[in-house]
Amino acid sequence: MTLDIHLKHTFPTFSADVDICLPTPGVTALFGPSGCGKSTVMSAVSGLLKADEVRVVLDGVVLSDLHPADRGVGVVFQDGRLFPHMTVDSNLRYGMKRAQAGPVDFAETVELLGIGHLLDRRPGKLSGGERQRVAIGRALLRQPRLLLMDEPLSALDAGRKDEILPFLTRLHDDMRIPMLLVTHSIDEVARLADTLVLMRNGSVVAQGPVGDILTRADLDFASANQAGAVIAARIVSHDPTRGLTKLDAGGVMIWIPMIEEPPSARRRIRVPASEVSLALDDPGPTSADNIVSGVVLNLRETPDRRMTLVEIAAGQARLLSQLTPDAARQLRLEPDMPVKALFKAIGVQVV
Amino acid sequence: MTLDIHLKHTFPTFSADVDICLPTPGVTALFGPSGCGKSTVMSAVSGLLKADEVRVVLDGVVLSDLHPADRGVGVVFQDGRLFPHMTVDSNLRYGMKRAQAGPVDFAETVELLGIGHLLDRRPGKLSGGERQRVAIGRALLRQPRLLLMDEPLSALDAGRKDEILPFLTRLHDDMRIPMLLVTHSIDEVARLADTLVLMRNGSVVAQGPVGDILTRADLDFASANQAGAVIAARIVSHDPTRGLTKLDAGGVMIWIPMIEEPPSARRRIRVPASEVSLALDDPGPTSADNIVSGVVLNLRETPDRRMTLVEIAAGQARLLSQLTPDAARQLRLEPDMPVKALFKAIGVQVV
Amino acid sequence: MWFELNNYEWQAIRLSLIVAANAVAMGLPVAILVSLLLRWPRLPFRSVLNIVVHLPLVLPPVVVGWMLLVVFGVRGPIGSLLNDWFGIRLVFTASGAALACAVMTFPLMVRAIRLSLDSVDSGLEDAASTLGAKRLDTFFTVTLPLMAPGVVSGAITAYAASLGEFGAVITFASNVPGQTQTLPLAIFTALQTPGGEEAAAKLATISVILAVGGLLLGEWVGKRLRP
Amino acid sequence: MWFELNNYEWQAIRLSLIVAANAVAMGLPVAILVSLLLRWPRLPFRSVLNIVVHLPLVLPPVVVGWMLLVVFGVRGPIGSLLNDWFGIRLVFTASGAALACAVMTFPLMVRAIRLSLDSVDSGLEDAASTLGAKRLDTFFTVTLPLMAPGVVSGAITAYAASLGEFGAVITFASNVPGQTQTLPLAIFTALQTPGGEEAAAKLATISVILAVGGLLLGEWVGKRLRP
Amino acid sequence: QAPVTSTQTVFAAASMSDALRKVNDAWVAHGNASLQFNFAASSTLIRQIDQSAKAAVFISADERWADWGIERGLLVKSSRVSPIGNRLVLIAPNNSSLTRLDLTKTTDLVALLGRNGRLATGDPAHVPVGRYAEQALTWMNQWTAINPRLARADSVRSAMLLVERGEAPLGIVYETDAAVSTRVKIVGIFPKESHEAVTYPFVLVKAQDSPDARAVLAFLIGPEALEIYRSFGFTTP
Ligand SMILES: Nc1ncnc2c1ncn2[C@@H]1O[C@H](COP(=O)(O)OP(=O)(O)OP(=O)(O)O)[C@@H](O)[C@H]1O
Ligand SMILES: Nc1ncnc2c1ncn2[C@@H]1O[C@H](COP(=O)(O)OP(=O)(O)OP(=O)(O)O)[C@@H](O)[C@H]1O
Ligand code: MOO
Ligand SMILES: [Mg+2]
Ligand SMILES: [Mg+2]
Repeated sequence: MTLDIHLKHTFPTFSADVDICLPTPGVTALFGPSGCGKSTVMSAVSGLLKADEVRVVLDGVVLSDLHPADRGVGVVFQDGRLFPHMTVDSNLRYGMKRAQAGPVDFAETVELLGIGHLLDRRPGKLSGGERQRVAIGRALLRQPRLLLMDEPLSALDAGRKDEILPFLTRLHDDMRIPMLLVTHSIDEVARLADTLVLMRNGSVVAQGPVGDILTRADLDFASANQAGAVIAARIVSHDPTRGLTKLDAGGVMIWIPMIEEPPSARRRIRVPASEVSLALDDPGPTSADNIVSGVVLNLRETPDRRMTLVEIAAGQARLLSQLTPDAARQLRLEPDMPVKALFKAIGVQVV
Repeated sequence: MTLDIHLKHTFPTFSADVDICLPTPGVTALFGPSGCGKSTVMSAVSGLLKADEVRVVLDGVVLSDLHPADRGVGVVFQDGRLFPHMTVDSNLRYGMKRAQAGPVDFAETVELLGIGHLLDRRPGKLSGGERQRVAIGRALLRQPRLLLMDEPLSALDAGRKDEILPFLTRLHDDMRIPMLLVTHSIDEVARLADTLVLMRNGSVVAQGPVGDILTRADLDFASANQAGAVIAARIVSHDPTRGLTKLDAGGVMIWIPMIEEPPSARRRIRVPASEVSLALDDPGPTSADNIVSGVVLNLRETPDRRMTLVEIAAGQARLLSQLTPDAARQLRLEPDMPVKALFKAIGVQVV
Repeated sequence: MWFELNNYEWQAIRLSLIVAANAVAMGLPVAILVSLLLRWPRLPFRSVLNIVVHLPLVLPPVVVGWMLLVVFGVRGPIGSLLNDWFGIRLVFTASGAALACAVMTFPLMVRAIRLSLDSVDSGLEDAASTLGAKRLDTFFTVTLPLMAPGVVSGAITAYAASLGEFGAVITFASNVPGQTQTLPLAIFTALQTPGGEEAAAKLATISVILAVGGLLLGEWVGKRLRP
Repeated sequence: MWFELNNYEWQAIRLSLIVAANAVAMGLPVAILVSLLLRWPRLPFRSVLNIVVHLPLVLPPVVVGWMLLVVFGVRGPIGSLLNDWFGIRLVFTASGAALACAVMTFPLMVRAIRLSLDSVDSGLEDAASTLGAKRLDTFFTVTLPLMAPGVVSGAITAYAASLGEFGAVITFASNVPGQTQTLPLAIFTALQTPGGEEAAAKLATISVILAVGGLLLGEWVGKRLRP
Repeated sequence: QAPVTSTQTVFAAASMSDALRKVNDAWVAHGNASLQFNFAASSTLIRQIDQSAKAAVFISADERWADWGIERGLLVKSSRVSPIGNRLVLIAPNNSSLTRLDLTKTTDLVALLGRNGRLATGDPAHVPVGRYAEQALTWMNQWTAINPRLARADSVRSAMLLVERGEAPLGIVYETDAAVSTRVKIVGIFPKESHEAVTYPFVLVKAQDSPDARAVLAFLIGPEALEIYRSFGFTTP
């Protein structure tokens, strides 16, 4: 099943021409510099932008033929748009009342977003982050069949983000609600998104699975210290004394800090390229909990020649390591050379 | 010289009681969860909040006795507040026209913020990030003697941030404009701030130099993967063939990707604790450009027991490394033990 | 006593209140509807509608009364229909006085409402539609509450102006004590009589008191409505 | 020809335009000032001012004309001062007609302006002050432009209503052809004359045309002002 | 007599405006400076004179306001004349089935009104035509019966409009007004004795008394002017 977006629209000094085909259910991140047209795409999907040419198809339903109210799309707007004349409670319930009963629970959402104490207040008396959380809640409680979120977490602190992200992941995993997410944080992309759409200047530069796009050195991610490998893994066992969990990532055993999941549960992990050091021999006692033997697949130097990105095959998994071109030379790295990839358990992100 | 802020204010369901003393000129980051009172502090300093009790003294001048218009404070509001009836150009020039000539140059600021093509447009026709950049420009061009910025970069992509941050640093270094910055990004804190004020629930939990606060394991930073060492360094030499620059960081030589600064220029660097691996012996050929010998100063396990933060003395410098408690046990780390700290050149941030 | 009122004067007070309230009740829904129509830029004959709305403001009240008589009189196009189908006659009745006041104050209501309507952020209406609200639903839950200050202000202005409306009422509904003699008509009658100044002053004072009541109510409602 | 106008009628048109323009020019600055005063919640005698502002709306126009005559007449408290000190006489002059129109339309202006003023985001005024703008500066560069829709709407309403203002003008300024006989007064005079309906209709049409010109101008300005 | 070169102002009942403009043309033709008029309701005019408006001559549609002005010492009592008059008539819409009838004490107007019909005339409380109508109806002993059935208009023209539009089956107006309307017919003329004579008093204003003002008044009531009034349908003795 897919979400297809075809959009052509021209503003006086900007034109968007976008064709996107996304797998559903899944989380897609729209990523790109300010002013590249991300919000424009969102408006077109929600039906609020009367675009010159637009066709949006979700799992066979031609959304663009429907009135915005009938699309069943929950939107978190970049500029909030809470109803100023209603309490937080009424804001939250506005969409809920108009939707069929659905999987998103009022009490749970309020609890999770930490807005229970705000229910009686008007949006005018909220802090920036509080407003943003209410906006997220309003869109979720609308029981959407598609969720559009324009930088939903930008005003939130890391702690709050860490609480909300798993909730969004669960919406995706358990309730199979597809999401389109605009974000500037590669961390959010890695933790939430399956698919990444990279935009620039009104068009799509690249789209595909997050893992593929993030490891592409021709895109900006590498230089922005954002490259990394995303790997599907299965929990093998827990070691409570060491406080670690062992994962099987395509035949490679990887240790991560202990997580509360039953063995053989499947999780995705992300190993940032910056976390991975390479060594030729076994390095002796070190703080790297993971020492993975692999083979150099290829080396790519970034255009600015400040960094070399090395792709390593280890079992079925691919790892990425970023190092200075000098270090690559010192190690005389070349394709097919066996190497050890060293990284710490706490450097691995479970997404 | 200092910026002193004393504030007591009560909203129906929230009260702030804050005493902050900050060195000037310098950049101070206000950090804390959503709704903890950061914007409230900003409003009080700018004079817009008629607080119950407020006293703000900047370098001996009692700002709180002055009308907001006379305080010479440039403000980037969390909610933008661009004048909707003026073009971007008029918005930018609004404060400039009313201020004495100052060091911030119009053309340069516009260029740097990438808003040259927007000058004739009204704010209503800008994207979210474009609006935010105009708001930053407006506050800077006001030639402030104190700059207050409430999440100024939250809607910007990494590339744009990377351009703006050094400009802000320069304002601070060259023009000695003190800044108070609200941000949720520890990266921005590390790159920009000298002083960190950590707030929670209307009060200040901790305040002090960024290096000190970020390395304190009792605060949330460590667990949020945000700990790191900030070290003052001097450029020793460049090695163009290797593409590296050698720094003297308190007697320890550290390699970083080459930067364009004359030798003996002083820069601050940040070595994130996540970047630093520890080994007991020399690890043999590895991608770590920096192998620094030091002595374990202390080990602190975070309250959630997921991470151990190790402080290492190397020359006059302090490095931080984060590892799993298990790795610490395996290495039998204990105070005064000699260790090797390994980290890549590209893992070092020049701030 | 200065403030003793005779029967006709009591009736005038009662009638004025009824007429003003009915004028607002009649005019307001239509004014809201017309404001919404005028907001729609591609409305056919938009400028014609706009002009018609403003006529009562521009023309001397007597002319408006005259035109009402032509349209709503028993021989008029609308008046004859009302008379034939429902047996409703407006001329010489309190309903007619209310109609005259509604028409005279209509432009004031529309202006106030449009002013508020223009300041409603259409982004919020958009947000409502993504939350599943259709056009009417959005109107009643978002647009109307947000434009409420204009609606209230328009209603209060219309109420106050109805309390002072003279020319159109006397021309259309004539001056029948107890039926169409509202306060301004009574005041005018008193003024036209040699030595009637004192009675006029008394009635004018009452008129002001009634209006102040309305104004205070309006301010109070307006304050409660502000987000 | 139907549209031939005699000398008096041309004069009435010219005079109506001058009177309406002067009424707006006189009333508008004061209306803006009063609106700002009324916005300030701790103003002493705020409600008294509010009531005074609304009086012309509530009272029958003739009463307002009568009160003007008493206050601004050569024997009145203000009129005698103006007469003694500056030799200005308002009664029976075009300036007097303009004053009457200004007073009658004053509440309409204030209401429109306050409505817009209430929707001005005070956060923007705050922003201006952090950018170094003092109170007056902020007012002229931020508040006034943002409340401009209300000011324009108020001005246009006042202009249109001035074109139709009858009772107060004829009472205070009298009905002197060429001097104070504005269009509504000419219409009235025509209507009072046996067989004058046609002349009245002609003048009413002209009145509407003049008003439409103002309305269009107002819409145009309003559209240009909207951000 | 030497021409009057000063500007003289005449305050006159609005219903006189057309006739007086004609008279002014004649006045100017004699080499005099054009008169200035102020046309309004008699009550408004006399109140303005009370507030020291500069009127030379006051022409009222109603003797009462002339009395009031004289009582207050605003007008020159000795100068008062009532050179023209009007007749009070009963009118009905053109399509009315009523035919011309003689109005006598026995004419049953209530019956003519039908079940719900109203009789339109000026408000007897302040409009002169209404007061004459009240007198006439009282003379006919029908005042108490008709009073609640009156449609009280603010001027004779508004009253006539109500009849023209068929809102009222009957109306009492002046002959001059009925004559110009094509949509009403005169059904009857009230006998002279049924009401005070409908007269228009012309009076000098005391504050502006001067030879020029007197010359104006003399012309306004002179034979040339009377001819003009007659041409507009006013009666002269
Ligand atoms: N006008 C107001 N009335 C009542 N409470 C308010 C008002 N403004 C803010 N608050 C409350 O005061 C607290 C602090 O608000 P403040 O805006 O300073 O938070 P903040 O630290 O800036 O948060 P954020 O990161 O979400 O912007 C919040 O709990 C908020 O709900
Ligand atoms: N109403 C409008 N009129 C004219 N240009 C517009 C309008 N709205 C947006 N634009 C322009 O279209 C482009 C895309 O805007 P859009 O809001 O989609 O950007 P974005 O990718 O969401 O950026 P950001 O990350 O800054 O929010 C921008 O260059 C913007 O200036
Ligand atoms: O003064 Mo009139 O002509 O009886 O209405
Ligand atoms: Mg956007
Ligand atoms: Mg805030």
